[in-house]
Order: sequence, then structure tokens, then C-alpha cells
Amino acid sequence: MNEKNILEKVMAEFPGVAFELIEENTDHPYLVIPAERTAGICRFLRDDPDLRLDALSNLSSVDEGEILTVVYHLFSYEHRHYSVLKVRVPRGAPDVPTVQTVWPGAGWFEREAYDLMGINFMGHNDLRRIMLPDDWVGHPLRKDWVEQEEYHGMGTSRNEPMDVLPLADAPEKEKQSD
Amino acid sequence: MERLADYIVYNLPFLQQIPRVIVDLIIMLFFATCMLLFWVALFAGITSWVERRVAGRIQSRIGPNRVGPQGFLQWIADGLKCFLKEDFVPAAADKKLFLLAPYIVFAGMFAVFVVVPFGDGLIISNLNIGIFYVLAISSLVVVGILMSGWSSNNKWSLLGGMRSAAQIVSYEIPVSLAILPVILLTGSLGMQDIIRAQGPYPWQWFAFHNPFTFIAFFIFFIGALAEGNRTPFDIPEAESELVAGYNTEYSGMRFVFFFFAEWANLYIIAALTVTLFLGGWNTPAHLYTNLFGLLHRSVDVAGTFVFILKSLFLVFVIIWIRWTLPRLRVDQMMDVCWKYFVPFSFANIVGTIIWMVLADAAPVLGYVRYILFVVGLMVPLAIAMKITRNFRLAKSEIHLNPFI
Amino acid sequence: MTEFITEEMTLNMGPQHPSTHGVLRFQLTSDGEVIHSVKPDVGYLHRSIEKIAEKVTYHGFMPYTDRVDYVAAMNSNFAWALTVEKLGGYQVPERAEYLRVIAAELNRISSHLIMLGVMAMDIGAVTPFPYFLRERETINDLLEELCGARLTYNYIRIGGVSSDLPDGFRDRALRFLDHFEPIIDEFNRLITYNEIFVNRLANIVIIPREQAIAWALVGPNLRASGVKWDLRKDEPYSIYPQVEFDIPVGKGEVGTVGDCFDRFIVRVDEMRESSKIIRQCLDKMPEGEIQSKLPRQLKPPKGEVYVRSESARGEMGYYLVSNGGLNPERVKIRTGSFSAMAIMEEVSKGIMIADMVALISSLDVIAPEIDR
Amino acid sequence: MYKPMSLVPSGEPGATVITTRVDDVLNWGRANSLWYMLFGLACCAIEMMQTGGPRADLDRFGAVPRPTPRQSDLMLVAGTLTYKMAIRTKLLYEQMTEPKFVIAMGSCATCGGLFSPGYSVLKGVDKIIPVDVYLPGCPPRPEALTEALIHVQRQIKRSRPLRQKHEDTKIIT
Repeated sequence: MNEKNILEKVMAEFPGVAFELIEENTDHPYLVIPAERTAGICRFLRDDPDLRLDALSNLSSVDEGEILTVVYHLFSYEHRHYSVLKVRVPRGAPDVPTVQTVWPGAGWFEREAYDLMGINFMGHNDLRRIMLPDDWVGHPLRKDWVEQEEYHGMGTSRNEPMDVLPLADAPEKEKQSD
Repeated sequence: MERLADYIVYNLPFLQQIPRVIVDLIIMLFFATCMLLFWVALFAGITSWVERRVAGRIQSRIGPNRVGPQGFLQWIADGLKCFLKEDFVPAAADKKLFLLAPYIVFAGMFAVFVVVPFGDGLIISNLNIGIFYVLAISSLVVVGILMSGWSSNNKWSLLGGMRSAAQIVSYEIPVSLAILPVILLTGSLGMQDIIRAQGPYPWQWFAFHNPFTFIAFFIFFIGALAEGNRTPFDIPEAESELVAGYNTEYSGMRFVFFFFAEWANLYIIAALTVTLFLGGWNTPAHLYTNLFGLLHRSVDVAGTFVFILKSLFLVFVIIWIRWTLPRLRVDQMMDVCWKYFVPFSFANIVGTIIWMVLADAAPVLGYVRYILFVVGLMVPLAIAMKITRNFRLAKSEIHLNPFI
Repeated sequence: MTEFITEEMTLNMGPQHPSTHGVLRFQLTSDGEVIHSVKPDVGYLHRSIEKIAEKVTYHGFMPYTDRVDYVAAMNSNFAWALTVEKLGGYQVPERAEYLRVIAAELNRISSHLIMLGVMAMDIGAVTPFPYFLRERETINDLLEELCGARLTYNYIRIGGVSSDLPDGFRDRALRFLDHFEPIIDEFNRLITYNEIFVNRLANIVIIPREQAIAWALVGPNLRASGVKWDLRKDEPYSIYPQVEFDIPVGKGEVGTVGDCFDRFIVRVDEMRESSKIIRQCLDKMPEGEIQSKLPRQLKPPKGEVYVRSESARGEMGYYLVSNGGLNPERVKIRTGSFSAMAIMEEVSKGIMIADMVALISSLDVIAPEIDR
Repeated sequence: MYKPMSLVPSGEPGATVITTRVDDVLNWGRANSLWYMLFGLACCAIEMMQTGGPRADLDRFGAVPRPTPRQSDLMLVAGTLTYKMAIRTKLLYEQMTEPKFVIAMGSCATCGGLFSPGYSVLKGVDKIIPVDVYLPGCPPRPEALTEALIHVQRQIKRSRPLRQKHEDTKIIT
């Protein structure tokens, strides 16, 4: 069963849902699904005997300007096939249902996406920052993120060494003044 | 000691005005200090250097070789540095206990040296309860370790202290029970008596006396390793688990006390094993001193030499074990103690008693010791063969010269 | 008799702790020696590599991939090169493919050497670790001859490799392998089948097949749980289809399939297989170019790819989105250690502190791969 | 420039000689027993381990790893320091007992190095703790680390611990 067949099977299984199948500019054709149906579709992908996508290979998040995209790369160790899903959410309200209940391994991937991209996974049991300290401001992988001047009193920039070091003839002058 | 005090008082008349008890005390303290400084510290320090060099060689490294000839003064440099280091007490620690703990460990370990028989006459005090004294005084170490673990107010220290206490208290039992067959055979607790009861030749050692002492020898040696927190029982200070165990929060000189106690203990394990099971300072020459009374002193020196050599060889074995074996888990260590060692040691005692009765009836049994000696000889031979095979299979290069 | 009441204790393990390789932190709740729960805390080495990727060029990101997994940097290079080549459709000369595989497999051996040595050290046997460092030094020398660096190589380039084999490399590599293969046996005699070692690892923290898949474990950890899955074999890339090798899987040799010992022994066997691959590659290597002609400023077409390859710690996947410009739009790196760390919380209930140490090192997590 | 200062008034040279000698002996002890903290941050940690390993063998210089900061004299900041870790590193440094020395190993610890463009990386460990020796390289070779250790030893041998007033010790800013 190739990747397109899988996605078509999903589309047939959920008739009333607004899917979007995209094959251009990508190595794996993918299906854009509405955010609110994520958990159900994922559960179907995992449990259907023909699909059995039992592993979440990767979960990424992409900042595409007005929308944030969550990408699920799924893999089946039984049938050895891939499938890619995407969920697009508006930047203002990036709420996606968690798939932690489907693949327990998704928990940390979602925490990472929350931490760095600011996507809010609804229903996640432990949605905390994972990489950055708890008091960090903002989500740095967003394109519009601006770095703070300092963090806990530690400056976030370093001067050019040539600006800091005295010029080569400066000590000479000091000696003369002594 | 008494004679020495008499001699000093006799030669220095002004001492006669001071009460004799005080003079004795001062002289005792003076000699104890000398003993600590020049003898025990020397042993602990040199053992530490030996350990690092041997470990280096085992790991195909070199080990310390910059300070003094072949890095021999490394232990002095370490001691000096630790002496200069800040003596730190954590703010939340139980200060009194924290400060006291290293001394207790130190005292417990070093007091054992009082009864270590280095030679025929070379023993600080030939107590008539010698071995019992060792068991009693070395228990102080548990108290010290537990105090240090508790008072540091650090959870890793606490875990280390608890593990150590559980371990030492448990292994005290098989170790003591393994000593009992020897005491039964000797009929005395004194260290020199135990050594004199063994003959000069290897097959007359207690380790080969009968099958039960043969087993007791191994139980004692392994149990003593556990009591000394040596691998494979080094779980109280397991570096990868408990940071540094009970001495995590110690720095400077106080840490050195733990440090020195550890290596002094290493030597004590070896010395006790040699005393109890491997013939002590006995040499074949001791048989003939009575014939030609002239050689008396030189034979004594030879005996001391043999004793130190034997114990240093055991120290080497312990270091070898330390850098080869992995570490047991806490529950496994307890299993070994309570399920195997304790029952076996009890059986040993009963067995030894029966053996003694039987041996009186049937002197033929005396020849068993020759068989056991051959069996005992097989152990190092088997190890040597294994090593040779390993060299052959791994096509290793051999560098015999230890001086780099 | 009144009930003996105990209280839970919270222990903080790391970020500076001898057995947390690199900077990991665990918050343990334990009742004495028995752990009730573990909360891993990562991010102490989060170096914002994914953000930097958006600021640098495709070629310029290569040195950063070294630092994604510094223990097996070559494999990480390899993965990035494969990703960009797939996105842009760039060709790689055949000789370069062989060179890549040789370098990557040498690096896989040296990575496993670190892992096995550290694991032995965590169990308490210190000596195997220096032995393995000694062997690793030889591999470092070989790789240094090849590319001039000991640890972070930057050797594999997009569309080829940076330099050809130096003179006499083949002989030296073969001499090393001749020396190294008996060393693996020696290692087995020294530590692997040591009674204490086996008892410490057998039946400890068993991860069954289903759990391993559901938690997205990859690579040796997955294979130890009995899943015969290796990207080099099952989704072959580069010249792996042309070489013969086996995939070691956990067999439950001394305990149950998926215990710590299986995770250990799988890596020991993988070193043998890697050695086999290197020998074949050295024999089969053709003459020719080592770098295809590519523009200095790479502009792959607009699009996205997700490419997985087998690193030393399991599959390393790069999800690359390109907007057709000089810099990538988004790079997401999926690494083996990340999911291995995630499972830790689940499987470590009720084990002892000493087992916890064995678990951490058996899963072979390293901090930069988790945090990136 | 070090000026010999006499303990005894009116410049008797003998006293100076004696204190200098004591200083030298103490320095000899301190320099030859630099226990470093077992504390690896990133890539450089692997090279640090290899330096302790068979070929370079830091143990020759009496330098052995200690797992706890209390007993260590030398902190090898081996690798990239993130803000999250920087707070802990500072704490670890404060937990070390005097006298203590710091080697900033690798470009990242020296100035942020390759990761300066990153948002979460501290640009140089000298922003939080004082550094005695900077060691460039990404990562530095074991030989370089050995050289850095020898540099620390030289610094120690130049110091005068008996004359050092308490206020002179390094103060963290």
C-alpha cells in the first residue's frame, strides 16, 4: 500500500471532513487535516489492520507566517510504510489536540513543539517547557521572536574582541605616562 | 612499653617527681604519635601510591610519575594540598557531628594497628584479646561513617552512610564467624599466639589446616573486602551512583582522614588475613633460632620482611580485584552475606570442632593439609593460565617494565 | 505491631552527576533505595541548533550537525548530506559513497566503544573504559588522517566528501581491524559475561516490543527489544545494499528480551558488523571522483523532505523545509536519544537507584542529541 | 613584579628566604595534586575523558577526577554553556572549596564559539565565573588540555599563598 493509497483510505473513512491531499514539493505526499479531528484520525491510522501506523517517527512544527503547522511523520513497523499528516492552526490560537493517548512517545515531541514553537496541545498531561528554563520569555523558533537583552543578569551578547582589547600601542603610552 | 617507660624515667631523674601515671600517659601519647606519623601514615600513603600506579598499569595508563622518583611523593603532595584546602562545613549540616566524624573513622581504623604483629617482638601491644580487640575497635568505623552520612545533610551522603552501615554490620557476622575456627584451633585470642600456632611452612598455615578453615579463609577475605568497602562491595561510595557516598560534602583535611583510613584499612585487611590464615611472620628460619641462638635478631628482621611482603602481595590482589570487577547491587550484596556466608561460616565452626575431635582419633587426617596446599596452589596457577590464554587470544603487547 | 511508616525522599540527580552522561537531570522520588518515580529534566545542553540552521547556508550547517551528536559526528554529517541531496536531487560519486560508509562505520564503532565503556564504568568496573578509550584513540587517529579532526569531523559534504584517502590508510585501517576484532572477544571475557555484570543487567528494566515501538524507540534500543529493523538494511541508502552484514537483535541471552543486557550485547555485536562492513568497503572501493560539481551557494528547490538514516544511536531524521533560498526555512532533527529519554519516566518505576544508573547508560542517551 | 617582603622588620634577608621556600613547598603540593571535577558539558567532555584515558593520562600530573565539587581544585568547563546550565555551573563553582581554578575548555566556554548565534547559549563562561586559563579549540586536543593543566600549575607555582590576604581571593562579580 503506497503512501497515497493510505491517505485516500483515510479520506474515504472520514467522509465529511475537509481534507487536503498535497503531493507537490514533497517527498512524501501528505494530508492536511483539521485540527479538531486529529486524535480520531490518528487513532484510526494506528488501529486499522491495513495501516497499523504504530510508531510516531517524528513530530515537527513549522512557522509559516500566519499559520503554524504541525507535521506528523508516521511509520508502520508491521507493513513498513510511511504516512505524513499536517495540521494547520492559526498563529493567534495554536490549539491542537494531543496524540499522546495514541502514541505515548508523542508526549515529549509535543512538549518540545510547545516549548520552541508555542503550539498548545490540548489534553496533554504534562505540557511544560522542556528545553528552556521555565521563566523563559517567548517561543524562540517562531520567526518573529526577539532575543532578550539579558537573562538572569547574564548578558546575551559578547563584544567583538577587537573592540574590547586595547590597541597594540596602548600599553606603550601608559608606560610613557608612568 | 612498661620497660621503656621505666628506662626513660630512670635516665631522666626530673620525671620522677611527676606522678608515674602521667609520665606513662605522655610517653604513650608520644610513641602513638610517632607511630601514626611515621609508620601508619607511611603505610596508608604508600598504599595509595601503589594503588594509583597499579591501577594505571592495569588500565594501560601510567599513573602519577611527576612528583619524586616514579611519582613516589604523590601522596605527600596530595596530603599537603588537602591540608591547605578550605575546610568547609555546609550551612545546614549538623556541625558537631560533621566535624567529629572523620576523626572517629580515623581512630577506629588506626587503633587496629596496635595489634598488627609485624614481627616476633614487633607488636605495639600483644593483647591477650588481640583479635577480639580488632573486631571491637574497627566497629567504630561504622559509627563514624554513619555520622558523616547523616550530618552532611546531603541525601547522597545519607544513602551512602546507610548503605555502609548496613553493609559493615552485616558482614561483621560472617567475618567474626570465619575467625572462630582459627581461634578454636589456637585456643587463644592473642595475635602472636595465632601466628605461633601455625608452622613456618605453607602447608602448616591455617588456611590449609583442614577443609573448613580453607573455606573460612575465603569467607574471611571476601567479607573483609566488604567491610572495607572495597570492590565488588564498594557500594557506599559508588561513584557512578552516589556521587562520592558518605564523604560527598567533605573537603580538605577532613576528607584526607577518610582517604587515609581507606588505604590504612586496605593494609589492615591484608595484614589480618596474613596473620590469621597465612602464617604471619613465620619463616623456616624461625625453627633454627633455638639451635643457634646467635641469629635471633636477624631472623626477626627476616620475619618482619616476610610479613610485610605477604601482606603487600594481598594488597596488590585487592587492588587487582578493585580494578577488574563490577559492583554488586545492594540487595545482591545482602543475599551473598545472609544466604551464603553466614550459614557456611556456622557449618565451618561445627566442622572444625568435629575435625579436631577426629584428628585426635585418627592422625591420618593430618595429611589432608598437603592435599589442600596443592589445591590452594592450583588457584594462582589457574589464574596464571587464564591470563596467558587471554594474552594469546587478544594478541596483546606486553610491557613488563613498570617504571615509565 | 504497628505498621512501619516510611517517607518518600526526593533526590536530585544531576545535572552534574557522574552517571548522567553530559548534563541530564533526574528528579527521583524514592523510598530509600527503591525509586517510585523519575522525572527527567533535559535542556541543559539546548544549543538552539535548529534556530541556527535557519540563519546559515546548507553547506554552512554541516559543522553544526557534528555537534548534534558529537560521539558519532560522522553519522550525523551523513544524515544531513543525505537530506539535502534528496531535496536538491544532487548526485554523489560512487567513491565518495564508499568513503562515507567507511568513515561512518568507523565512527559507529568509536561511539559504541564509548557507550559500552561508560556502561561498564557505571556498573562499577572501571577498567574496560580506558581499554576502550585506547581503541578509540586509534580510530580517532584514522579519522584524523582522513579529515583532520578527532571528534567533530565535518568530513561528509553535500555531494561528496572533503578529502580522499591518504596513502596507506587502507593498510592501517585493516591493521586496526585485525587488532580490534580479538579485542571485542577479550572485552566479552573481561566484562560482558562476568557473573556480577550479568546479574546486574539481566532482567533489569525490560522494554517489550510493543512498548518500544509505541514510545518510538529506535536503533539499537529497538533492536534489543526484538524488532529486526535497521535502516541500513530495510530502507537502504548509500552503498549499504552492496555490502553484507547482519542485524543483531536482542535474544534474551541471559534474561528476557529487551532487558539491559540485551541493549548492551546488541551494541557489542554491532561493532563486529561494522568492522565487517569496513572490510568490504575497503576491498570494493572504486577509483574516481570524491565530490560532484555543485555550486558554492546551494539553492535547493522549494519543498520539504524527511530523511532518516541509521546513526549510532538509532535513526536520525532530518525534516527539512526549503523555501528555495540560500538558507533552510526549517530544520527539525529527530534523534534517537530524545525518545529514549522520554521512555525513562515510564519504565523506571520500582527499580533501585543502582538499576537506574544501568538504565541510563543502557539506553545510551547523550545530552546534545536530546537537547540539540 | 613580585617584591620580596620580609616578615622580620628592617629587611633581614634570611626571613624572606624562609617564607619563600615554604611557599614553594606548598605550591609544589598544590600544583601536583590538581583534582579536577568530573563535569562534562558537551563535545569537549569526550576529549576530556580521552585526556584522562590511556594516551594522554592526566593522572601523571596527579590530576584525578573527583565527582564532588567539594574535593576538587580545578573546574574544567568542557563545552557549551547554556543559560539553564550556567546557573548551575555558577552554583557548582561556589560549592568548590578554595583554592580553586577554572579552565575554559573549548571555544564555546571561551566565547560562545560556534554557537554564538544561538539564543540559549551563554557567550563565554567568564561572564559568570573567573577563568584562569582559556583553551581554544573545537574541541581542543588532549595535548592542548594537558598544556592548559601545565599552565595552571605554572600559575600556582608563581602564586604566594602565605602572603595572600583573604580579600585578595577572587570575588565573583
